Amino acid sequence: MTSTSLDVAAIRKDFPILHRTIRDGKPLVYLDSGATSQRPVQVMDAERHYLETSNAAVHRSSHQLAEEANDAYEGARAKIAALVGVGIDEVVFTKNATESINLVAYAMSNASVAGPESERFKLGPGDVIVTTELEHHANLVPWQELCRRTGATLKWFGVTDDGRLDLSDIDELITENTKLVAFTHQSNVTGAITPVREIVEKAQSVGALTVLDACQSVPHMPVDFMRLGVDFAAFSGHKMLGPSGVGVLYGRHSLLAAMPPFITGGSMIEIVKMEGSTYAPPPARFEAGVPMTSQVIGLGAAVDYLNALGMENISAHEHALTEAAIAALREIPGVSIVGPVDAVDRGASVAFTIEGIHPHDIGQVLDDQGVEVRVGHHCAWPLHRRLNIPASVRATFYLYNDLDDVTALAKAVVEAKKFFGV
Amino acid sequence: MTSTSLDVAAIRKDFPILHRTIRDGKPLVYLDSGATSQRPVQVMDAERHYLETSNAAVHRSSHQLAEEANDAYEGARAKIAALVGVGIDEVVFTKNATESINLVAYAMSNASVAGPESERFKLGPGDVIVTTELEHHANLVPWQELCRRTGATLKWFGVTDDGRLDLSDIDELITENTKLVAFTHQSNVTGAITPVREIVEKAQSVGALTVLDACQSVPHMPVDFMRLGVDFAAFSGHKMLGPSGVGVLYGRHSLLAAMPPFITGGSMIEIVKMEGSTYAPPPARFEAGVPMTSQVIGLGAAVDYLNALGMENISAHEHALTEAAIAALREIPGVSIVGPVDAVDRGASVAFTIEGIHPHDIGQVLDDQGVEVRVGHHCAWPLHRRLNIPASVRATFYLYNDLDDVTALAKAVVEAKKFFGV
Amino acid sequence: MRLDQMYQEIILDHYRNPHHRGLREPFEAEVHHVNPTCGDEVTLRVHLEGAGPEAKVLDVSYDAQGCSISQAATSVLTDLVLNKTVGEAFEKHQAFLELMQGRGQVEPDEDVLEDGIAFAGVAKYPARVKCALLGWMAFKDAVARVES
Amino acid sequence: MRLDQMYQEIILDHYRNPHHRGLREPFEAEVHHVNPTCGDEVTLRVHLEGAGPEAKVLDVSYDAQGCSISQAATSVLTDLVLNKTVGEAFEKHQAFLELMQGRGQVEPDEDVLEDGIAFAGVAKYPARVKCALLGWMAFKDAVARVES
Ligand SMILES: Cc1ncc(COP(=O)(O)O)c(C=O)c1O
Ligand SMILES: Cc1ncc(COP(=O)(O)O)c(C=O)c1O
Repeated sequence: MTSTSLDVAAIRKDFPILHRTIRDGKPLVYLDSGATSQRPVQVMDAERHYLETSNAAVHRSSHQLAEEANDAYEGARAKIAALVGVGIDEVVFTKNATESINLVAYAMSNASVAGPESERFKLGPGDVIVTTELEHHANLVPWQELCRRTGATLKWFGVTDDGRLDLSDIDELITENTKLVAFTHQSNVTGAITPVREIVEKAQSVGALTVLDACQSVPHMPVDFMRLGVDFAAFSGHKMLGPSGVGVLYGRHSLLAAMPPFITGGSMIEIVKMEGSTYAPPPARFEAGVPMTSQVIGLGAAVDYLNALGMENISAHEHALTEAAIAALREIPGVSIVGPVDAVDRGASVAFTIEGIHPHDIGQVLDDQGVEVRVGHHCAWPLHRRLNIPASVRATFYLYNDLDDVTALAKAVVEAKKFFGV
Repeated sequence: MTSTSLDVAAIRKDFPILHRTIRDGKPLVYLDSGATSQRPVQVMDAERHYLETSNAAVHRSSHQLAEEANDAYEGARAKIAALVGVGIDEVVFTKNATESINLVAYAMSNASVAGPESERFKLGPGDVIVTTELEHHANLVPWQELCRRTGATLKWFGVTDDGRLDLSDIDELITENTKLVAFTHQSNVTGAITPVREIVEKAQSVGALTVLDACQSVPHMPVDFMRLGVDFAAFSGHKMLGPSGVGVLYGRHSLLAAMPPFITGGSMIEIVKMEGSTYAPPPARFEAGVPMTSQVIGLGAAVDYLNALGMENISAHEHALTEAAIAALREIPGVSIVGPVDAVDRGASVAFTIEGIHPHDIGQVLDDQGVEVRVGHHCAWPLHRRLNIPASVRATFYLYNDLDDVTALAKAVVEAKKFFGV
Repeated sequence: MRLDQMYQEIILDHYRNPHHRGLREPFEAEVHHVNPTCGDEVTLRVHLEGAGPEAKVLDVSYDAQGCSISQAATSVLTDLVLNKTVGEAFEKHQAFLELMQGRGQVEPDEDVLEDGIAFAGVAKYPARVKCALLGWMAFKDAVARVES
Repeated sequence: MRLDQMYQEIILDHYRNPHHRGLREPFEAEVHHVNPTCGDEVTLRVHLEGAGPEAKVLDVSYDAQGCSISQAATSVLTDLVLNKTVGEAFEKHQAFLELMQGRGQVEPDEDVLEDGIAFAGVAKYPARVKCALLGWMAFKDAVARVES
């Protein structure tokens, strides 16, 4: 069965792992791309080609290999910047989105021991950081820790019963005291897409910085950070067909240029003396040490792959699968969707519970049928607490999934109910 | 010409890049492994095999793919721990050695806002951190910044004229006020190997922590952190045949267990509430976010490769090359070795200058002949300042180099002198 | 179906009708343990008489939330340790731990583990081993706290 | 030998006998620039008369340490901008920048760049482009400081 704007059968040929089987010979139905995506041969080949022909330490050596390595590395940076509509010097490479967010949080605490040039980033008692109750831990815990380090206060937006952000108290939360607002572009559980512009406009009106967790948006839809107007944004390569071990931080150039460094060491310095050091301009300032070179190049190839399919097409395809999955699951008695039940402003994460069966047990029965979903709180524990569920089952769809996968999911859920007699 | 204990001709077959040419068809003579090593097919194949069969998010999902991914990831941790003689739970994965060192530095500043359980790591005015003048920037700048954050004072060991650590004032430097001593196992410029036990014993006698930069030792010789007695040690995968984007921090278990986290987010938590969070035991506490999964697995394969050759054999092989290189270069008038001219307690980094030619220009002529060396200050600017040279040329040898490479180096140096008429 | 090896009837019975559930008085120590990857939680109390390995386990009471495996394992635990000495209880803990970490290669001893042998199939699923151990880890921790 | 394209005689001459070297008075701004990857350094002073694009460059004096390419490029720079207006000097800077970033694809205009055309071969070695630009970036920065 084909579904929509993508030729999934052709796409699946690029992903060797999708042709393996699970447990006793069940075909793999991979519905855990929200945790990590699979990698097409094009991405693996790009890394390997680099390693077999040009591998060298970038930004350090100056022989021919290093020249070629630099070109490959910086060429990938340009592709990634273009994908999200920002300047080349506004893209910083990290190991994952978690590090990207921590980078901003630590730079802000470092600002308090830096000179007046870092004034913009200083925090102290009385200052407020705002986040939300549906964040991934990666966009919550770093801000808790930043508050602990600086004495600032953490506040947060609540969540509606269907798992969307509740912005009704935006005027109380984002005030003159608010220094930073950190929020996700799309929930990794409920799939709810945030009205980014509304929050950004409010934040800008009080001079607060904005940090967007774009982990679940950049891989799945066209995203333009410049148009969204956010100051910082974070995403991970491994969720968008790229290698593990590489993440991205977007930062508005004027901010990166004024921000103190986070991780320090080689390649991020200007002058080093025993008595003290000065730092290079961005993005180098934030890329200490030998970077994840082949991984950045692999991510560049992933961007090529996504662009060839078209982010609009990917998004439309996932939209169709989401609608189908929600419809199929809602037909099964006892199943509750965790999140919006319409597919409006909603991405391809479909979380649910089944009356009378613990999510962990559901996951086990699904796995036994080859259907690989994630169970637990998906690193969004406060959201689960808010919705009064200890855990949930989460199916996430990507460009290599099709309507057959939706059917397999629904069938496996029915099987789980049968197995546990509910 | 074969040299010593390794069958280099056979080894070179495993490294496809070594068979390419440079500039106008010159065979590649890769003498920049001190910056980054090349990767054997075994390592690339291990990563690819994982990606094509078991790729999943480790420590998160619980389906069969994730089970297999976990086993591969944790299996690699066990291999790496065994290589350096430490416990499995004492190995933390980072993106590179630079992050490993920063992890300790930031955990120490975080200790000052944590509870009494972190007392051991607190720093303030009056406390002293000791490092050395021959450190790589990665083991210097993070301590400068830590001092800036906490008000502690940075002091350092000086360097002798032949590029070894000068420990004559050890009793003045390491005193009751000293909280931490950070030093390299082997200089990445002069190749000098540090008498680790002497420093560790002194540090232990005053209760100071020790951090060993093992970037240039672990890839090249047998190293046992437990026997050396250091508290922490850092090294990078990409310098030991492994992938870029993965580094290691060794930490004594009792210390890791008491140390506050650095990067925070998913997978490093115990309980997360909006009001505050608690943290998992090590090593998970220090591995926030989806890790560099395939890279860790690749590093495990690199350890297998090294073990199959034998670290003793690798070390003996490099020793022979170092002796030959120093001898060959010293025969050329105008060449000065930067570092010890004997090969005692000295690794395979051979840095030098040529009277009347700037290192950058030497490097260019060498590159033109296919000889890839590094020029500049090699991220050890204070050392160069101390030795009164603006920069140097550095040839570094590894298990795939042989005496032919030494000959090619010497020949290219003679050529450079001819080209510039000195 | 391989699933049946994991979800043996004994396990499902304990899950549906957990033994000794609830939080009771008196107790000398109460601990709260979680499985951070899935959010399973247990609050567990122990009531001991005496000290050292000869102390007697007079009560283990608990309140828990989690999957069938973690619930059933805690229920089985109470059957195994109640009215035993701490030394005996720890022996059973050790045997259960070995079984669970054995990847399905360890043959359980019914004399020692009683209903616990039903968990042999769970040991083949590494991701679920933590579920089965949640209550046991809490028990061990609680006893250690009484003693310290 | 491709090397000869980079190390043209003009470059080696400027390297061996740099023009206008040394730090002189008077000057309105002094800057210190480094190339952090290799440690090359230049301290550079400018002495201007007037303001804006019509200001005249009366002196550029410098003290530098570095490779033949960075030394020669700074020497050529002084020849090109001395006694020109700031506007003219910036045009030459722009032309030199385009040449250097052209990867060997840009045809230099000898009327504008004079001895600077010798650097066309350097543009094929991206790692050396920074060397050639070190003095030029310092000059631009110094002029900007006078004006601010
Ligand atoms: C001695 C030494 N320490 C630290 C480093 C930093 O390693 P990395 O850049 O992989 O973090 C290096 C290499 O660059 C090194 O040679
Ligand atoms: C919404 C969201 N934010 C942050 C993260 C953290 O990404 P990573 O683990 O790659 O750092 C994830 C995924 O794990 C996510 O889904």
